[in-house]
Amino acid sequence: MSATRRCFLRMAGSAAAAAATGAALGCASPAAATRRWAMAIDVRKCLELDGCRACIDACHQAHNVPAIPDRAHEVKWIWKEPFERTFAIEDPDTVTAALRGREVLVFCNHCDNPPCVRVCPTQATWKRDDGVVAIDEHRCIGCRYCVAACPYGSRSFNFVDPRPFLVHTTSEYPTRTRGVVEKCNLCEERLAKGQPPACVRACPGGAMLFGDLRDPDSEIRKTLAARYSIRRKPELGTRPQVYYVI
Amino acid sequence: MLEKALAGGRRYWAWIAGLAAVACAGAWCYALQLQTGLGMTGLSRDVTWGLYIAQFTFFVGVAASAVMVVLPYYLHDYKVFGRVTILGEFLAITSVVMCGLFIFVDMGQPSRVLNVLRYPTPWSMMFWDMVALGGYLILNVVITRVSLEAERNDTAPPRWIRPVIVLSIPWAISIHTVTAFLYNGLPGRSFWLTAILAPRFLASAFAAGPALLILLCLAARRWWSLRIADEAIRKIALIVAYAMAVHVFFVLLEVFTVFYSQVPEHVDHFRYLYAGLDGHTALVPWMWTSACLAVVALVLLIVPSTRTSEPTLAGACVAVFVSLWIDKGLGLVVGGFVPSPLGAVTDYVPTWPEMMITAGVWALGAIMVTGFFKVTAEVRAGER
Amino acid sequence: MAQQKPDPAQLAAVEYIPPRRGWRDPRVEFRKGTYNHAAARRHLEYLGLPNPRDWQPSDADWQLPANWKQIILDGMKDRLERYRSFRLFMDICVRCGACADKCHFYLGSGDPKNTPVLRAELIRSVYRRYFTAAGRLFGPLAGARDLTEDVLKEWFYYFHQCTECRRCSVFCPFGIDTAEITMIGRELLNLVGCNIQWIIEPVANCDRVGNHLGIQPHGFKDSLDFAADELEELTGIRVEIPINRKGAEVLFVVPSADYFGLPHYFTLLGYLMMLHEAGIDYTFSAYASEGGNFGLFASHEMTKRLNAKMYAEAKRLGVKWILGGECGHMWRVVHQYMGTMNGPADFLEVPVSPATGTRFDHASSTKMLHVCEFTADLIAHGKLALDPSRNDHWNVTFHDSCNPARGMGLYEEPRLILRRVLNHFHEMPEETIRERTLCCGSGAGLGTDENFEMRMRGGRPRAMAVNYVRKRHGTNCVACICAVDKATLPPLLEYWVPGVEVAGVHELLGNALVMKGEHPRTTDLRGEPLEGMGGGDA
Amino acid sequence: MPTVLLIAVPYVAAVLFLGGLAWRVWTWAATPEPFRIPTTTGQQRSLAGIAPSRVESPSTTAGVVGRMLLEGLLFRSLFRNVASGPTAAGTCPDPVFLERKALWLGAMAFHWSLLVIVVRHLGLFVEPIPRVASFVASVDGFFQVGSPSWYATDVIVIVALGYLLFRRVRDPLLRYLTLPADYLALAVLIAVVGSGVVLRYVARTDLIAVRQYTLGLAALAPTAPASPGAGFVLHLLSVSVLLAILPFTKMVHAAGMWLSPTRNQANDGRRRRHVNPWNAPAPFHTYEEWEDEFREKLQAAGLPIEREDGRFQNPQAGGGERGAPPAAQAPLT
Amino acid sequence: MRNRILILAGLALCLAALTWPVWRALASAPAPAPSLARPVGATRCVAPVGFMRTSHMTLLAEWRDRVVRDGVRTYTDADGRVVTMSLSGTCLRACHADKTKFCDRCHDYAGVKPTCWGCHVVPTATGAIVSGPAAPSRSSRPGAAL
Repeated sequence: MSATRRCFLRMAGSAAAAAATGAALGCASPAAATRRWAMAIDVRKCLELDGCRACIDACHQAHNVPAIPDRAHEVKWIWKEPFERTFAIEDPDTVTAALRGREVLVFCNHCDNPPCVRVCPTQATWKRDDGVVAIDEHRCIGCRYCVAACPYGSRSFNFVDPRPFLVHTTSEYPTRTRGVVEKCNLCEERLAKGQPPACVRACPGGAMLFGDLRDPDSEIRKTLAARYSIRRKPELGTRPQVYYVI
Repeated sequence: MLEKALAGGRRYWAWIAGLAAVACAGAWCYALQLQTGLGMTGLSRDVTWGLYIAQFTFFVGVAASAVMVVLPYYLHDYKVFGRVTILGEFLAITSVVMCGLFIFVDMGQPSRVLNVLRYPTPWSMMFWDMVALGGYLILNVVITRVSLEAERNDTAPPRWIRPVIVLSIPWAISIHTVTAFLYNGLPGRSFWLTAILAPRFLASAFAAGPALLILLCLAARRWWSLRIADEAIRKIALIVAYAMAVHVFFVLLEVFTVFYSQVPEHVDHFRYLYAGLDGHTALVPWMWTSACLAVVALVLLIVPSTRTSEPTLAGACVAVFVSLWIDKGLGLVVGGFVPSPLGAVTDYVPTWPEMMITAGVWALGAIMVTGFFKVTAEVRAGER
Repeated sequence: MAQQKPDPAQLAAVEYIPPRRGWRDPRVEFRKGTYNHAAARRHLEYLGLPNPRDWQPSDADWQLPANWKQIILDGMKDRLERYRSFRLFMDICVRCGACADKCHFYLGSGDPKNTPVLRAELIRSVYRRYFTAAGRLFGPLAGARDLTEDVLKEWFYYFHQCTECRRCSVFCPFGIDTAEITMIGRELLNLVGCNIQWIIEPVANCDRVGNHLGIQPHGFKDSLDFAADELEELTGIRVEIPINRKGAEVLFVVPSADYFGLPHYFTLLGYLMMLHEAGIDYTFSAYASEGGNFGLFASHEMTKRLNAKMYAEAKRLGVKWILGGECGHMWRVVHQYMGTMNGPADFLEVPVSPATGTRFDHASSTKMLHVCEFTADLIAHGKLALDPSRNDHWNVTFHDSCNPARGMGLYEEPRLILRRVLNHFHEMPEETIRERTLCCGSGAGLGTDENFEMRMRGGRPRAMAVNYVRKRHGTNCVACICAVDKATLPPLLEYWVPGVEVAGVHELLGNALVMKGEHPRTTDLRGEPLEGMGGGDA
Repeated sequence: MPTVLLIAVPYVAAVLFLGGLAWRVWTWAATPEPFRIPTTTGQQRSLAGIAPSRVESPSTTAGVVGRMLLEGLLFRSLFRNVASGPTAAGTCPDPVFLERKALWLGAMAFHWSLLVIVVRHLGLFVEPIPRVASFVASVDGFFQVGSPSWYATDVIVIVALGYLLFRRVRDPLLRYLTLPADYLALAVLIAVVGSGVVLRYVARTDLIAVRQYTLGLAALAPTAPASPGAGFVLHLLSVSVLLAILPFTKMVHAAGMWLSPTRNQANDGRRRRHVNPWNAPAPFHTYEEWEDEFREKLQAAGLPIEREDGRFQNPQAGGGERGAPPAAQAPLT
Repeated sequence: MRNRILILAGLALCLAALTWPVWRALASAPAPAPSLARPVGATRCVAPVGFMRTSHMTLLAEWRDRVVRDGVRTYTDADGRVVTMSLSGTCLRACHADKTKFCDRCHDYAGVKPTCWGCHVVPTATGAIVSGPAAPSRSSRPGAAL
């Protein structure tokens, strides 16, 4: 259903309240839906910045992601995982030395065919027209089915109230309440303002490429066309939209 | 009829009061969980479902198993089960209610659960599970009410109830199948990603549920002189024997597939459960207990003399129940989460409040089943 | 009064469809078989009751006093001020209808005015019209009705189709007891001389002679002597039956039907055997020779008047306590009215069983004990030798009589006795026993022949329950502890469930009781040979 | 005019409600209970070996309290309800009794919801908001649906009232015995609940102004809200009507049920003497009168008598004078 | 009569309970009505004050769904003004600088506990509690940085 139409329907639903006082609710045109956002990570560039956490910090600060010390209750949107685990490499010794034992960035793949969206019983998570796999934290019932469904471990559940664990709190973005699931939203709030994701902007080495796959002239398309890239667990058919340029 | 459950002797009320106390303790712990969140449980980022969902899964099986007494009676006119079908259905009602409660206590935002109804999502298996379980509950409430009333008045039940009962048979199969689909439709969880999951669920359900039913019947016979023919119990025992054998067979099929193919993603889960992985062995003793009990139960159930003698049968039923409870109520759910998609091995140990909440739901179920069986016993005692 | 009996199948075909015209229309048709004859002039005159005259309910003109309306309204006002039950029950009914299908008369007749709620509404509508602001202001909208002669006739008709059994009161969320309303309704009717013969005649008899049947002292003695002879023949033991003996420990009062009616009489034999066997020092009284109290069906005043004799006689004879026989409404009076009306019985002592030493504290104020309580205590203490096989020809069920059930709570005592004296005992469906017991349909003075159709209708639910156990267990005997039951259940059962007899609990006890020194029994108390009798559980 | 309406009406209603209730209860209390007439629904306390039913047939005050609490809080008697189904024609078919818990459930749902709603509204009249009111509101509003979110009791009370109306209209017998006043009670309740629901979820009003007004009402210094809106006026009026008529209609059962003698009396009629304040003397046929009349017959039968010779009293005053002796042929009862 | 005393005591207790709010109110000072802090900069709300008083929650729920689910972020009010649909950003920071003096006063008075603040962050008077990374320039297009 297009956003315009949904907006109209909802208008009709609230007509009684609105009509009572004559307040008319304005309805702006929706964001263009002709894009397909994707991300490409230049692994080598990233690895050059050994120990760099700029993207992680930028993201977690921008989105009020708590720093929970208890590993069991951790909430993270973007973080680093050993290369071999990320790509399920059986024998680390056969990996090129540049990658062996190193960590790569992982976060939500914003899959084209996201299992998490398929399983959600309330449509609290869904794939937007521009490819962003979004979560409506207001609707999430905390069943954690999506967490079980995600083959990448990208989703976090708020086992505890996250607020005491916030280092910095920004009022630009809400925190979450306990009992809901969250993950990377591809900075959709920034995209709406025409800004790139916070991590991309924060990366000092330009290792993260963000762009529209439908735009043949976009840098990401050119890069992916020019260089070899891999994706996580492509065999599962989820069609991740985060590409690792080797 | 219901008021029959409200009149009883001192021992009856002591038993109910004891259960109520456990239920209250559970409710108290739940109030605590409501305030502090699921962080109070042993669940973690890697093992996001634990005891609650495992109990849910197990009791869906118990609920579905009513079909094992309903089907022979209504489709094959197997008269001996005439007096136990209603008990099976009561057990099913209780189990479904317990399932609902287990789901409820597992919610991160329980106050929003009605969103499932407000935004029905046909592509989510959880939505269908709700439909299946809700429908099964309604079916069984209607069936037991009408049947027991007819029994009490010694009249023939109305004719429209028969198609309803027949409908409840495939419905029972469906609830556990859909529950299996909850798990085996997930691409990243190789432990569950196997088509045999649904049959395996059904086999274990048809062993564990009737085993529980036998135990309850034996108890009701002793305490309330509820008349249940030996033959009926022997036939249910036979069902348990076959179902248990099939279950073990299915597990072995899995073991072969996994270990012969040696696909690491598949092997790791089994290794974690039965041998431990990366030094994590929390579930190993449990799983071997389950396996041993399964073997013991199978032997006791296959040998005719031990199957027909009451004490050994009771023992076998306890063994079946405990074995499958461990297998499904612990191993299946936790085993699917460990190792995680990123290869992390995280042990899951339920916390005390979590176990208390679980015990509370069990206690509520026990109260329900006690009440239902008492009502049935009293209605039948009225016949004299 | 042998009338053409209606066909059972016809009576059983009840339509439960309310009539077209609303219930506020008071017209009733006094159809033969559904109402009772008016009380004879001479009885009213003897009792000093108002407006004695010769009339019948079917008359168009009831010869009411000129100021009848004022009398009724004054009477209502007086009773509203004296009975909280009456006033409260007038005020708080919500017409939820839970009582409707609990009334055996509604079940048997399908007449909506036989539902407890509408039966009360008959009088409640008049209450609203004359005693509440809403009724005065809004009339019919508030459910009010003018008091007219038709309304009075309607009262007469429907308040004599209520056996005051209190079954509705069990199910009413507020405990509204139609018996209370019926009692007041009948009292009001009495004020203008509208009484029925079947109630007033026994009342007059009882007042003057000492018992409902009007059996004079010598007849009473003959009857008891005859019983002693019967027992001697039956058991070889001569029992003493003292009458009016001063200084006895216990005064024994039974309903008068017990020494003249059948099958009541066998119950009397049972009592006598039990009292002899337990060695009780007791006496009958020819003056207080009635346990029952038809005054209860006329008015509270009459209840008290008849009941007073028991204490007066107990005092005169100098007994320590009183033992009462198997009777229904007698026990309503003894348990719930006697102490209040004619107590305190401080000249008596708390009953103590001489045989077992049990002190019956639950009767510590009234000092009167139910014979089933007494016998149950004997049996519980093993004081009676019993041979239940002598009752093997009986396959028995127990009918809880309304008054001991719902006005006393006497459930287990008779059952304790029955279980020990019978081998074949089966309960009727649970919705029809104990506090939910169904009335025989003839209580509260309605057991007349002219009322036959209504009796059969009212008793049908009970008969159906008997039929249930008869079909399933081969029940051939209904045991009960009520004189009205013993009189009216036999015709009821013969009508609906032929082949089922009625017996008192103490008759069955008498059969099973092994008396010291008795010669072998060849027959039961009824004279039926014991050997070769069939029956029993198959 | 609206000011008068908003200020006078609730006070008049409150006075009618409280005064009416007090007057009704006083009338009942002033009327004596002449006899102890509990309806016994369980075994009496008699022999040591027979377990008494302590609540259903209470012999102690504690038992009575238990019985009344069961009645008042859980509608014990209504819980017994069964439908008698001897409708099949034929000489004597089986008795059939069908479980009917719907009325009980409907009544429980309605009354308890109403209580919860009343407690919730307490916050409007008391400053600071009582903890019980906010606690009840938080439990009632646990499930979040809509904005503002629906209270569970709002839904339950509507369904329950709908059911109570539906059964009255559907069942022919019930329809037959229902009075216009019964529909009035339901209509007023539906108006109260309906207007309340509309006020909260559809045509909302300024809650702050309302609370100022209600707190003013409680403080006996009310000021009418400036623009209360039709929804609020309707709600206020319907509540006022409900309060005003409650003591004068069947709804007074709320108070009356606690006084019901068949329920609140102990079944100890033979254990303790119940005193009837107006216990009027009833002249009865005394032994002396009786012996005077039957002396010869007593002597002939050899029964002991008090006076072998002569009479107790002047024949003129004797009971036998009252009328002709009734015939001695009578029914066997 | 004991019975009568009991009933009248019960009646008195009931009447006392029913009129408790009156006693309570008479015994304590009247509660002042909440006075709201007027917005500093803005002069008009996005909807009439009457509507906002009674129905701001529906407007906010509307905004929420539009932003979160439809990706629509701006709102045009009846006067044609376009505002960003944001509780923290628009309602609070732009207009009603102090939540405690605006939202809380009425909500506390009426005993309404909205769930908004479980997630949405209340800006302090200076803006944010602690500001995050410096806001990027508005001119950059997504991907332009790459």
